[in-house]
Amino acid sequence: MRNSRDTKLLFELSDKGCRAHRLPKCDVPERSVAELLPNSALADWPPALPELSEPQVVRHFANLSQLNMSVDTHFYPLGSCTMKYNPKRNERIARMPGFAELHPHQPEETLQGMLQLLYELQQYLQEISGLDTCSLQPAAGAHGELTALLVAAAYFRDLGEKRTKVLVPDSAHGTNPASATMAGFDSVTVKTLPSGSVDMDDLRAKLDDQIAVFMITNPNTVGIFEPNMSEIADAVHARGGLVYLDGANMNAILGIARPGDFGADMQHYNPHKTFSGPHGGGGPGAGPICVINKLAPYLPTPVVVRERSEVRGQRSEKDTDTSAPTSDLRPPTPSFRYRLDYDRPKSIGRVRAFFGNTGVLVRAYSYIRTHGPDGLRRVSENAVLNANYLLSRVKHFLPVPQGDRCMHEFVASAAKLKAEKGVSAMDLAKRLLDYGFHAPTVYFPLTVKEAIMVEPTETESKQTLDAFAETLFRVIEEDAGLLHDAPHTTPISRPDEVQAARQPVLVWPE
Amino acid sequence: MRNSRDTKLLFELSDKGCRAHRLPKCDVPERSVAELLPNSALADWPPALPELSEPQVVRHFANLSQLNMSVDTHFYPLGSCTMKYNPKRNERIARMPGFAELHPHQPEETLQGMLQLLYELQQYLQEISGLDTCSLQPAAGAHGELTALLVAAAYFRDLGEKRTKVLVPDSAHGTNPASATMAGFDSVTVKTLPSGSVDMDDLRAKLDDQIAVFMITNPNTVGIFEPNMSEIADAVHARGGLVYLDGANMNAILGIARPGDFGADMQHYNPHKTFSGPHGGGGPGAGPICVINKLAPYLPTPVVVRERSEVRGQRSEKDTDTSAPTSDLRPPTPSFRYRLDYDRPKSIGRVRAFFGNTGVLVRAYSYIRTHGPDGLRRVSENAVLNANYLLSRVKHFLPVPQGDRCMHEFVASAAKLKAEKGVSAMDLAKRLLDYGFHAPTVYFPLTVKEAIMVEPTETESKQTLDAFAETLFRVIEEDAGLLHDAPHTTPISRPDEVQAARQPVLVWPE
Amino acid sequence: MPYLYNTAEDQTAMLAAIGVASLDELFAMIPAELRLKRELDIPPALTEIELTDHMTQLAAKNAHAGSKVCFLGGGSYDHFVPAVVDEIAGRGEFYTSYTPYQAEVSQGNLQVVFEYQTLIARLTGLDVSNASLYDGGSAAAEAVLMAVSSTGRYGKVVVPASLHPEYRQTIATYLLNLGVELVTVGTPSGVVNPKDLAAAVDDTTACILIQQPNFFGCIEDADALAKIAHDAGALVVAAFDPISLGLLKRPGDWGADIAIAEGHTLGTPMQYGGPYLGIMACREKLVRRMPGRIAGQTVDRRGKRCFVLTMQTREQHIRREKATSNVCTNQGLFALRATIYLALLGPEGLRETANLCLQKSRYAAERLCENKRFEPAFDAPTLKEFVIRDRQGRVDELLADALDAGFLAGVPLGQWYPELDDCFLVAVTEKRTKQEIDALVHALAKSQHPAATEPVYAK
Amino acid sequence: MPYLYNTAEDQTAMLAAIGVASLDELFAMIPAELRLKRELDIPPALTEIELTDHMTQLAAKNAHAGSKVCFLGGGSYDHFVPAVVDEIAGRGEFYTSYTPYQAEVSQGNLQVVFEYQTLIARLTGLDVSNASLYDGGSAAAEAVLMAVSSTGRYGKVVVPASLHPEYRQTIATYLLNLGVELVTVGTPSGVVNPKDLAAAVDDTTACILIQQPNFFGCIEDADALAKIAHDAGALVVAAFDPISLGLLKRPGDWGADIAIAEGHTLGTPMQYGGPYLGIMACREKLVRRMPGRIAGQTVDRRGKRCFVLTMQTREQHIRREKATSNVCTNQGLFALRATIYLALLGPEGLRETANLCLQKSRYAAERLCENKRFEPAFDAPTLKEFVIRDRQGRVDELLADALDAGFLAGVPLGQWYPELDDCFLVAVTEKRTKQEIDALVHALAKSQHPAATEPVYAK
Ligand SMILES: Cc1ncc(COP(=O)(O)O)c(C=O)c1O
Ligand SMILES: Cc1ncc(COP(=O)(O)O)c(C=O)c1O
Repeated sequence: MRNSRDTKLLFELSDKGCRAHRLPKCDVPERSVAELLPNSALADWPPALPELSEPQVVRHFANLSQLNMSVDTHFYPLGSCTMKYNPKRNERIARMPGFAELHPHQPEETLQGMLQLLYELQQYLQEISGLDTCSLQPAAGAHGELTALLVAAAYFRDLGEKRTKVLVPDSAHGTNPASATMAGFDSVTVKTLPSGSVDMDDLRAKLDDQIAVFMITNPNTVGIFEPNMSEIADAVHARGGLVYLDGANMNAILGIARPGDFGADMQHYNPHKTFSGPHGGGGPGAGPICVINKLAPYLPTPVVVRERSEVRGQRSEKDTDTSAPTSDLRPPTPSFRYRLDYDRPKSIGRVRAFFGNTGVLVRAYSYIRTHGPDGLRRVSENAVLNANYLLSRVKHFLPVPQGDRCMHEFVASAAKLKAEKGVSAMDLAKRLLDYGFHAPTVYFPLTVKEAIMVEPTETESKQTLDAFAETLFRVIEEDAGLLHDAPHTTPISRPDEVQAARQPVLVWPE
Repeated sequence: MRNSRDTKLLFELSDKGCRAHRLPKCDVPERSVAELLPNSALADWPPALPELSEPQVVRHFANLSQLNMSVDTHFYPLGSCTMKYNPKRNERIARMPGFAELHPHQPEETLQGMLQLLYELQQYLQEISGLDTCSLQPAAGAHGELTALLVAAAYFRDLGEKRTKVLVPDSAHGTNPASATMAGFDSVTVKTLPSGSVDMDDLRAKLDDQIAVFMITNPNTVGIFEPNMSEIADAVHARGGLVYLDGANMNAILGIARPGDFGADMQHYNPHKTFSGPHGGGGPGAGPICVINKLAPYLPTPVVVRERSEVRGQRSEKDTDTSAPTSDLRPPTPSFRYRLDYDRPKSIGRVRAFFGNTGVLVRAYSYIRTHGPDGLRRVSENAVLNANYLLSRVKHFLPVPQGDRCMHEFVASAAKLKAEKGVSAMDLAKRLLDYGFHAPTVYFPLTVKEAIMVEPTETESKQTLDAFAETLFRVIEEDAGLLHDAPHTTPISRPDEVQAARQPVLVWPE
Repeated sequence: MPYLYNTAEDQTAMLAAIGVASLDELFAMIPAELRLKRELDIPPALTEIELTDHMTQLAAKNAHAGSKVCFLGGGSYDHFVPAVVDEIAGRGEFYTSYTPYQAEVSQGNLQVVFEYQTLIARLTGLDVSNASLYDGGSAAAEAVLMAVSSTGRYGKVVVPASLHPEYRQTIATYLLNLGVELVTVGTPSGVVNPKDLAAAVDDTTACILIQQPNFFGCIEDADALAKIAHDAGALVVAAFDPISLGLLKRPGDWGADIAIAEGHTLGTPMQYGGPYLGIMACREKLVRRMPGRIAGQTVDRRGKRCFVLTMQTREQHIRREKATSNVCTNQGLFALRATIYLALLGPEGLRETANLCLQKSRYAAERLCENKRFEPAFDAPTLKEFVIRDRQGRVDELLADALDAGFLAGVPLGQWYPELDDCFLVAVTEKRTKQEIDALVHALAKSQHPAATEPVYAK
Repeated sequence: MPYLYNTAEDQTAMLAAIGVASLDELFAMIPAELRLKRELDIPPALTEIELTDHMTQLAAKNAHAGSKVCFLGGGSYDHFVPAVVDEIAGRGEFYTSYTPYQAEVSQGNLQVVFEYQTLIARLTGLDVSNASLYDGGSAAAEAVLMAVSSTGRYGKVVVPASLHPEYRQTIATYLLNLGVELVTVGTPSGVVNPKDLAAAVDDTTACILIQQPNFFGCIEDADALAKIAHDAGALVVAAFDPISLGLLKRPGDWGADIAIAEGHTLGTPMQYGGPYLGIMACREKLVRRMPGRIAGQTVDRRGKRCFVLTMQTREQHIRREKATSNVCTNQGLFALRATIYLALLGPEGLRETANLCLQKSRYAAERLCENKRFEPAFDAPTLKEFVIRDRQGRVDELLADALDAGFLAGVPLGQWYPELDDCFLVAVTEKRTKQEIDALVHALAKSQHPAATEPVYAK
């Protein structure tokens, strides 16, 4: 039922003179543009956009959408990406005009509902991380990493300490070292063992007074909880360094363990993973960060603060302490007023325009309120249960170097298969597509050969996991040739990436 | 990318203990059900509904949806169904709480916006049909037919005339004779000529004083405008009968010709065809009817009337005349008040509960307001242009008995093909599916052998029509065997309908 | 026109291909004297921005269940619609497709209909369901016609006054020219008295129609009433509220041969009374008399399970004047919504929803009647709605005051039942909170008018 | 939990298969002393009904562009979003998919990115675009870093005061630890004086960043400014408003080497400032320095045209610390919305939208300044927004009164520009009507306070 006519490029479908969106007649006295604007600033012709009718536009994109796999349609065990179900109720809520149609420069009096939501979300994230203060400004996880490292830099500058190094395990996500560089640090790689845990000898060897931050992903990217977490934190702190936690894997430990309790001084969240924000085919995300008190002064501005104040406008005793005891989280009474605090002299400033990726934060808030304390814990319990169950089924036919247990995800290796049968992790991934499963993440982390990183998430059923395991087994048994040419049933198969990179065609010629 | 696991039946996917929708705790003092309701009325066990999680429900239906062709995804030239584009703006508007969350028993003061819309829609439909008064109550075209015939019956009863016959051309849609029977009339079939026009001799032969109503579809079901329309109307009127126009084909004559001007006394509309209401995979529709003044008193109650009244509530000079001169259509001033008029002693009463299929009527109103007088005319011009263009291309390889011209649709015949090559209209229809086109209507009207009824609508492009014509040509050239087994690329092919009817399985066993 | 594709160039090319000189010439087959010589007299076109603006203003002139607290019932209810229902039913592949005539490219819709039929059969305790009818009212009328034709009894049809009055009116209209008498049995006590029914039913009676819970929200003694009809050889038609089946005995279990319902309560918003969902189920032996479409399971040429429209020999497009009904377009989109809704709730969800309606409405009734001004109009137990008598007989005043206080407080019954013009119907769904109910009680208590001190108006 | 699938039975079976006795045992690898011994201190779970209720109440505590007439600008604007954009972007296959790593099952997303890149290239008059960045502010910072690294000039970056102040702050933060100086050129006249810029630019300057139209809505003499930079061997970064390109010269045509923009105006609602769309395009020669994802066209093994993510050797997951940027998740959903939006408008639609903003905003400015109390703060021509000086210097009072009258009337500039604390910024989009503008003028005229009779405050 594929419709290849309407999925031609917009530019191929364009038909001169077509027009979907029409605008009202000008209802004010109209003057010639030349009269209103300097000629030198004006374009000679309008931009060369395609010309289409509304039905054509709808049919084009509706058909394109069916060329995607998605969480709504397929099991999507993409490791490190936490492709959990995106609740429809949150989409409906985020569309409410009272959230969707707010202008970022509206006066605070007109934003009390939104500011209350953001204030409470700050509190929740602090409580879940076990850290003291929160900034909701960063736009994604990597942006949170950068922001936190800039905060650390400002902190050390303030202390008058010149620290140049950020230590990053070789199993870390690429954004970690990249963020370190952007923040002006030298990124130093620390080895990890096959189990994925940090090589303590290598760490000790590289720890010195130049260390600013140690960035650790825990649970780490092979899906185990760092066994030497406390030791690592102590060692880093002993050198005056800070411990940064990459929170991409928080889905494994909600209400189970808190980064602040196991030695982290700062962390980011990926609400688009842990708190079910839809990934949108490549964003949006958000990257709120939480930090310990001594780093709070350096957070970006503004942060949301709450004041006790009876009369609107009237001057009122301020409480800049955004880390109010969380027992304070009872539904706030009308006697509170919410403000944006810009008055933070030591702040690093801004990492973007406007408050933050609020739309994503509204969904995160809804998600947390939907689950409550017990629910969040059960999310992690089931994420870990699903991953271990799948591991227990897969390990019999696909080696899992890290061993028999994992947290929310595990990394299998096709190295043996490659050696014996010439079938790579990529071949397996591609063949799974034929069976209606999205592929796991492959070739990450770089520390595992022919890595196949599987994260089922808690929103999948045992039935689905069983079907996936059986399919994987079946695929491994299949003829190698079949796998090399896989997939066979998808709209396209094995695009030529070399050509794409060698002779890049990045736009459609006019 | 098909996912056959999640399209198993809900009952097969059900997993005891699963639960998607949870309800709030009871916040009032709760008592045992047995205490509140008589035991004899209570069920022993809850109904055997399937048990599923929310992600499973979403994935099930999302995948099922992709097994449908639809206007949003495919060209859908289903004759007599006017499968035009369904504007998204109308969907957004119909979802506004001010329309979607109205209770049918709300007091009129709280419904002035809705009543104004409905009043104005009555006016528009009267103007477009050239008839005097409108009822928005019927739920679909067939329901409109029934309602109008009941109105006719009440009219004749009032006149003290006993008329038992409703004449229906053999090319008419099945709902026409069926409605006649339901209204208590004898349905008498009138022959049509190969051209689709009424056989005047047969008509005269059957016209007598027993005739209550002559039901005519014009433009008729082979897509031509009845050449003897005036003669027919005069003949029927001469016998004291009424002329009913089946308005399913209004898309051909908006602003071009008006049924009231060419002899109709009553008509229904199919807003889900002509005015772009989405078909919903089998409804909803609506079936508003317009009638001449002498039939107005018999229309269902209520109708919307407008009153001039300054002060709310205050008694005010009434104007029951719902057929106010349409020049009265300027945006109404606050000095109008809209009321539901139930005080219609001669009315046939009700044909359903509540006002009508308002949601569909809101879309029809939006559609008419979007187009205006010029736009509606252009809708019909382009519907007829597209049909004639396609006819001009198709007739060279597929005979079109009616000749070289049509209105909004035409009926080709595969009879010759059947005789020569053993390829039926059904075979062609099925094979078209393989090329990503929905099939035309086949085997209707019954008067054309191996009928293939094509209605492209105005919202399709020349490019699409060309592609369709070329595909049809190609298909006709293809090997007969290939066509007999077609379709080959769809999820299923050639279901066994005989078995379905002989050993009906209409529900999934518990 | 945003929805027209053809450009001026296209049009010229197409006219040439057709062999006509102008668009006008295309309409040559319409006799000139029958053509409209002027423009239609309707308002000028609006762009999407203007239209959205205009419709927003119209919508703003209506109060609605989102802007007032809604306690209105009487056949339409402010139940909650989960977001999943809107999202799925909003997929173009569902809402822009036609009735599934081409099974190969309609398996989505066809399977949904089959799932829907199964859910309705399980809900009602009957053997089969059709794919939907227009609404509860016309479904009631179709059920009566079905009973008449299948019993061959053209004498009369018996319904109680406790049946939804608009359903009764609809049945009356459908029977108008068929020579079948519609007999209404009074229900002064709010429920049918078996004796009164027995007196009305005889061997010319095609069927009785019992609504459970009835229009007043009261529970009828359904089993007893069904027995009376069956003993007289009449069929039993049940009108039910799907939500109530989370607690109540299924129609099929108390003797219904045909069950119909207004199904909008299963995931479709109130939208001022339509489009809604006409539900109909019946016993196996009646299925060939059933109106409307039916989907069935079969296999395709490769032996794969699939679904098709079946038993079409009942339908108008085959049988024409001999069809069981004239219904063609039905309410497919709302059958889909009901299917999604029931899949989300499951047995427990439906039970809890029904129970919340029961608990909250009974709480509301008691709290209201703590006010001496009010009393329950009837003694019979109720489930989701109930009738309150204003002993001051100032219902309109009262409801107007409540409206000003922010409540759609109830439906006045005088419009259908002159003898109940001092009564109004109050419905309480799972969406209403204790806070809202208490506030309503408070608001109604505050409605005081000078004349309110008059002696209590006597009945 | 509605989103958890596994039933108690499933869990038991799974634990057994794993070989652990309890869920708790699954967490054995977390040292006991690091585990949380209590429940999280967050509010209890809410059902969908309760959550929807709660969020509706929170939303009701906000005024918004639907409840007040919005004249706010300054980087975010109340442009119209056609319904088609919401409907298509609301399809699960788009919004619940990940970055298109598996090209075979992501051709929908990949083709959209390719179409988006082409549209942006055509809009900007530059050779290539990436797949999106976070927002306009961070895109500006990334552009500056890109200029620094590609010129190898670590001396300074020059921006005017007429650049969006939050963009300037963002750039400052990004440059904090890189030893590159950020020089700001004053713009007392509301636009950059070429002399002042020339004085600031030298051969250590990596780039200048010119916003066109600038933060005050004024049109800069972009060609002249670009020439100054190029003569000094610096790159030119343009910050543009996509809507303005319906009328204005494309950045590539006035000399920009890199162009960035806030793209929410292309079909994404204001949603309190994010998530938005960071647009970035550049000249061919700079593409290997460009941050973010890029899609390219290629063929599959059967020779069929298709699209893939390409030039990934720039990116963090390959180059790690040597990557051009750390960006990973970007704003794909809004690149999709922008693509749909531009496909709907076409060249004419974009031109008309820009022209309506121009005509209506200029009308508003004139009408406002008929009131002696107000005057334009700058002489330079404006396109969509403009700065008004309140000669009574009571901006906060004025805007508060306007709010009470139902208007979000303007953005006070004092918060960023102390010298402009008697000024506010007013934006007028295609959505605003003459009626609304006239009403605003009227409302501002009505704002009178006793002290308002004071002598006109001197500058
Ligand atoms: C382990 C890890 N760290 C960091 C990131 C970066 O987060 P984002 O993509 O939100 O910038 C990711 C996302 O893929 C990740 O998996
Ligand atoms: C010619 C004609 N008449 C009547 C009808 C019945 O209209 P509806 O399906 O809305 O009841 C149709 C619909 O298919 C039709 O095509």
